[in-house]
Amino acid sequence: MHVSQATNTQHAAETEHVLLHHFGDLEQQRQSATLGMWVFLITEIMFFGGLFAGYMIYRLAFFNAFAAGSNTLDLRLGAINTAVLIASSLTMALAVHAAQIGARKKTVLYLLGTIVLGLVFLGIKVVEYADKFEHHHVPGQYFEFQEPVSLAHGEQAQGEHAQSRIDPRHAELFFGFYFAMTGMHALHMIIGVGILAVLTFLAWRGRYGPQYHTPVHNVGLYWHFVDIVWIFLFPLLYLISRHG
Amino acid sequence: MGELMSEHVVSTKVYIGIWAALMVLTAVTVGAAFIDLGAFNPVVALAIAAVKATLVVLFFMHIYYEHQRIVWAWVGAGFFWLIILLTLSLTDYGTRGFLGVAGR
Amino acid sequence: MWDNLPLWPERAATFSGRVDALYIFLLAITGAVTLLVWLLIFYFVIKYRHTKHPKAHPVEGSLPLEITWSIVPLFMFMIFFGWGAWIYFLESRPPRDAMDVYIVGKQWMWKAQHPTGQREINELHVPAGRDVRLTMISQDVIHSFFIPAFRIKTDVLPGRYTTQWFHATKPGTYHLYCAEYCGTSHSGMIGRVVVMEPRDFENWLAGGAGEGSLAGTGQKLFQDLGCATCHRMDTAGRGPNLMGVYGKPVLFEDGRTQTADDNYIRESILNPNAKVVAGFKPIMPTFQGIVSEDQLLSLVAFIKSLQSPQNAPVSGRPPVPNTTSPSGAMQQNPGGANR
Amino acid sequence: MATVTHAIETRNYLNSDYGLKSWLLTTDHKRIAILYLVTITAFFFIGGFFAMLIRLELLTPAGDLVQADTYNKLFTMHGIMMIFFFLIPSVPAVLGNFLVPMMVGAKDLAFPKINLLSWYLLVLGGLLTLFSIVAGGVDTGWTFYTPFSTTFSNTYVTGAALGIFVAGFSSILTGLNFIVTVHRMRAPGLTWGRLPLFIWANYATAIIQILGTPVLAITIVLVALERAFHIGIFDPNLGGDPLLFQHLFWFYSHPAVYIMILPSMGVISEIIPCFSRKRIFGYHFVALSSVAIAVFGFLVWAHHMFVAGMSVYAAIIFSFLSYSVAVPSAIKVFNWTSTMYRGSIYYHTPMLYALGFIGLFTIGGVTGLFLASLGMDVHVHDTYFVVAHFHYIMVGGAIMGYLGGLHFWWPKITGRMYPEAWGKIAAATVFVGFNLTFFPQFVVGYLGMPRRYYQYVSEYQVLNVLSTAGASILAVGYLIPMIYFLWSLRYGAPAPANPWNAVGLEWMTPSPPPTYNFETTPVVTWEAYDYRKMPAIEEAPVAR
Repeated sequence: MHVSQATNTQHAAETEHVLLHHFGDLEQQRQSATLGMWVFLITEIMFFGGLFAGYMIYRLAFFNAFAAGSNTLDLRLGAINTAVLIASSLTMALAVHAAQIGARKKTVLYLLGTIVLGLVFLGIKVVEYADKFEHHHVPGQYFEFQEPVSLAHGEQAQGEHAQSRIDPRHAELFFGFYFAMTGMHALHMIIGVGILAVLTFLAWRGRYGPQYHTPVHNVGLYWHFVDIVWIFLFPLLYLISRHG
Repeated sequence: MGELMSEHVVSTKVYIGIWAALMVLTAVTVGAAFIDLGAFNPVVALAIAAVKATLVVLFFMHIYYEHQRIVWAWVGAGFFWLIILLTLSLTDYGTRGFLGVAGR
Repeated sequence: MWDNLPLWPERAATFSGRVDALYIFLLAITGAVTLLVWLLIFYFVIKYRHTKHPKAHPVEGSLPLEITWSIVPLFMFMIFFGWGAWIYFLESRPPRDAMDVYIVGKQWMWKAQHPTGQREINELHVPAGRDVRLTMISQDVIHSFFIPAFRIKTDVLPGRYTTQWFHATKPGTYHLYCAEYCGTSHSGMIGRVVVMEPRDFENWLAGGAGEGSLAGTGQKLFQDLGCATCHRMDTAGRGPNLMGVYGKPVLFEDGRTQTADDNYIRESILNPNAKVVAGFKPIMPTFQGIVSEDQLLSLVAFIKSLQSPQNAPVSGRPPVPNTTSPSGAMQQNPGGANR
Repeated sequence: MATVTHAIETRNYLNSDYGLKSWLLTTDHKRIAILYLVTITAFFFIGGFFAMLIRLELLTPAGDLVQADTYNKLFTMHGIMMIFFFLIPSVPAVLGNFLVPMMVGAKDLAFPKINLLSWYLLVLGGLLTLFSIVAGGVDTGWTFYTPFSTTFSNTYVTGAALGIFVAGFSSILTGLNFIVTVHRMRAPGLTWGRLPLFIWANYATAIIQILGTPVLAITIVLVALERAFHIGIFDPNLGGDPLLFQHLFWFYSHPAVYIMILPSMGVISEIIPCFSRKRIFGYHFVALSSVAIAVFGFLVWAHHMFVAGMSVYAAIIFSFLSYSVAVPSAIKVFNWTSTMYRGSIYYHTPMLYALGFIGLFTIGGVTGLFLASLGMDVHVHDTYFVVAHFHYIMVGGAIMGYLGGLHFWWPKITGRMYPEAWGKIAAATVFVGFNLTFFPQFVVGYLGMPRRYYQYVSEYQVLNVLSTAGASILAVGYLIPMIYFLWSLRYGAPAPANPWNAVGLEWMTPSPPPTYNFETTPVVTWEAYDYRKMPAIEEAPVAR
C-alpha cells in the first residue's frame, strides 16, 4: 500500500503538484479515487435498477404488448449501436492504457475516437427517436399503436370482427419504458461526451502521465458503465419475441 | 506491485481480445433471438448480457487486477442489492391472485 | 367526562376481539420489556452516580448475555409474527357464502351497492351475525376503507378490485373512515356503518331499492351491450358460456390458467384479448370507457350470480339467463375509446 | 508540510480565514459542517413552524384555523422539510462531517470539493422545495402516492420532487465521501476493531445512502415524467400499477428511516461510555448491529403496504423479514443499558439526551413490533398510532441523538462551553414536551383516528388537546438550546481541548481544531473507549 521511500523521492517533483494536501501519498489518493468512482457507479446501478424492476414487472404482466412494441423497434440500428458502443469502450480502454504508459498523442487520439463513436451512437439514437415521433409511438396525447401484421395471427386476422390482441395502453407502457430507459442512458452518454471533451483537452495539454492519470481512468470507468447499461438494454428492449 | 504503483497496466492485446469477444457475443445474442427457445429466450439473452457485462467489468474496468478487496465487495453489493429489489418485488407480483380472492 | 375521552375503540365484529387480544398481548410483553429497560436505566443512573461510585468497574461484555438478548427477543418476535399473520390470513379469506356489498370510492365519498339494489352514500347498512364481503374499487385515486370498530382496513385502488370481509356482532352505529390520503377533503370522506339486527336489516332492505337487484341491473346491461349475442348459455356462442364460470379456474389459449375472480371478470370486459380462453378467438371489443365502475360491478354481480341452481347465490333473486333473444344489437367499437 | 503551521497556538479552522468567500468556497470539512448546521437549523425551524400550525389546527375537531387544502400542504411540507432537509442530513452532514475525518485521524474527507458540492446541492434542493412552497405548496403528503401525485394533484409536485431529487444527490455524495474516508484515510493503527462506534454507524448509514437513494431518485424522475408526458408507469388508467410506485418509494424510504436513526445511535454510543467512564458493553455487537440494521433494513420495505392491495404471501414474507431488523436494534438498547452497569455516571446534558434517547427509542422500537405484526397493522396502519411510532423513532430517537451530540461536541466545534444548567432544563423540557405530544397519539391511533385528517370526530379531542399542549412545550424545549448556543458563541467559557476527559482522536487536538485537524498524523495504539486511565470529569466553568 505504501510506496517505497526510494520511489517517493525519485518522483517527488512530479508528485508534488498532483498530490492533494490531505492525502499521505499518491497511492492513497489513487486508491481513494478508484474506490470513490466505483461506489458512485454502484449508485448508478441502483438508479437504473428502479427502471429495470418496473420493466420486469410490466413485461411479465403484459408480455404480448411488450413483444409487439419491441418488434416495431429497428433491430439493425439497435445492433449497430451496440457495436458502436462496444467499440467506443475499446477506444476508451486504449486511451487509459496510453495514459498509463505516458503516450500523450495516443491518449488524445483514442479519447477523440471515443467521443466520435459516442456521437455516432447518439446520432443513431436521434434517428430512432425521430422514427418514433413519426409513428406516434411517443407516449402521451398523440400515442397510437397498430399491432404489426406478423403478430396478428394470420387466420384470426381474417375474421370479420378481428380485434387487436394488444391493449394499446400496454404498448404505450412499453414505449414509456423504452423512452425512460434509453433516454436516461442517452443522458448519461451526453454527460459522458461532455466530460470526455474536457478530458481530451487536458490530455492534450499534457496533464496526464504514468504518475497521474486518475481522471482518465475514472472517466473510463464511467464510460464502460454506460456501455454495460446498454448491453442489458439492447436485449431487453430490442430482442423480445423476434422469432416466428 | 511490479509497476510503479500497485496499478496494473493491461496489455492492449487483452483489450482487443475482449472487444472481439463482445462483438461475437452481440452477434450470438441477436442470432439466438430468432430461434424459438420458448421461455428460455429471455434467459439466454440475459445470460449473454451478463457475460458481456462481466467481461467489461473485469477487464475494461480493471476489476480483475484490482487490489482493493473493498472495491470487489462494493461491486458485489451493487448487484446483490439490485437482485434484492427485483426478487422481493416479485414476491408481490408473482403471488398475486394465488389466494383466489380479488385484490389479495 | 369519559364520553369525551374514550381510551379503547368499540368492539363490534369478530375480528375486533382477535386484534384486541393480540394488542393486549403485545402491550403486555413490550410494556414489560420497556419497563425493564427504564427501571434499569434509573437504577444504574442512581446507584452508580459518580459521587457515590467514583471509579467505574470495567465490564466489557458478555457473550452469553448477547446471545440471550438476541435469541429471546427473536423467539418472542416469531410469536408476534405468527399470531399477526394468522389474523391477517383470516381477514384475507372471506367465507364463500358471505353476503356481498360493492363499494365504489371516489373523491370524496363512499358509494355502497347491495345485491338487492339498494344504494347508499357514505353509509353502510349491514346485518349483525352475517359474514359480509366488500368488493371495492376506486374511480380516481387510492382510498382506504377503514372501520375502526371492526379493526379492518383495506386500500381501495383504481383499476383493480380489492376485497375485505367482516362479521359484525353488535348492532350500533360506527365510524367509517378513508384512511389513505386522497386529496382536499380526505378527512371529509367519512361515514357511518350501521349494524342492524337481521330482522331490522330485512325491513331496511325491503324499504329502499326500487331499481331491482344489482345482478338484475347487470343482466339488463349484459343484454343492452350485446354481450349475450356471443356469450350464449350453450356451447354454440362465439364467446365462452359464462354459466358457473365464477370462482373456477379458466384455461387460456397460451396454456396458462387463472381463477375467474372479480378482477379477472373486470379485466375481461375492459381488456378482453389480453387473456383469451382456450378454444376462442380474440374477437371481443373492449368496453374501456363505455361502462362505468358502477356498471362494471353490476356486470360482475350478474356473472357471479350465474351459478348452477343447487348452489344458487345467497343474495338477490337468481336470474334466469335469457338465451333466446339474440336481438341485442352488437355494439362494435373497434379500438374503443383509448382512455 | 507540517513545518509551516507552527505559528500561534490559537490558530484554528474558525479564525484561519475571514470573509464570506472563505466560508462559501471552503473545502474544510469542519467549515462545511458549520454551513450544514446553519442550513438545516433553518430548515428545522421552517418544518417546526408547519408542525405548530398542524397542532394548532387539530386543537379543535372542526377545521377552523386554516383551509383543508392549506392543512394538506402543511403536513406535506412538514414531512418533506423534516425528513429530506433536516433529519437525513442532520447527524451525518453536521456531526459526521465534522467528526469523521477527526475520528479516523485524517486531515479531511477523501473528496473535500465533493463535500462542498453536496452542501450546495442540499441548499439548491432546499431552495427548489421552498420555492414550490412559496409558489403555492404541495399537497400530496411526503409519500407522493400515485396516482394522486401524478394525475390528480394540481399543486407544485414537480418542483418539490425535483428539490428532493437534488437533495438526494447531496446525501449520496456525503455517503460516498464517508465510505472512501473510512476505508482509505484511517490513521496508522486504527483498525476496524478500534474504530469509534460513531464511525461504524455512519459507515452503515452511508451504505443505505449509496444503495437506496438512487432508487428514490429514479422513482421521482418517473413521477415527474408521468406528470409531464403521461407515460403511465404508475397510472392504472394506462395499465400501470400504483403499487409499483409504493414498492420503489419504500425501497428507499424505509431504509431512509435508518439513515435518520443510525447516526444518532452512533452518537449515543459515544456519549454513554464517556459519561459512564467505561468501555461500551459489547463493542463488536454494537458495531456489527449497525451494519446488520443497514442490510436488513432493505428487506422489509413492503411492511408499509400490508393493506395496500399487495399479495397476501408477500405481506407474510415482509412481516417475517421485518422482525429481522428488530433484533439488532434490541441488541443496541441492551448494550447501552448494560454499559452503565457499574459505571461512574455523570448527569451532563449530553448524557440526559442519551438516556432520553434510550427510553424513547425503546418505545418507538417496540411499537414498531406492533406494526410489523400483520393483524395489528391492518387496524393501526395510517392512523395516529403510526404517526406516534415514527415520531418516537425520529424525534424521540434521531433528534434527541442529534441534540445530545451537538451538546457533546459543541465545545470541540466552537471552542466554547454551553451553559450546563440551561442545557439540563432544555433536555428535561424536550423530554416532557415530547412525551406529552406523542404518547396520546398512540391512544388516539388505536381508537382509529386516521392520519392526515384536517378535521376529526369530537371524541378524539381531549387527546388531541394534550398533544397540542405537549407540542407547545416541545417547541420551547427546542428554542432554549437555539438561544444558549448562540449566546455561548460570545459569552461561553472557552472550552479546553477535552472538556469531558473523553477518549477518541477528536479530543486529542485543540478546541476548536486547527485547519488540518492534527499537527502530525496520530498513530493509534489503543482500543476504543478505553476509559480505564482517563481522569474523572471536572466541573466545567459555565461562563467567563
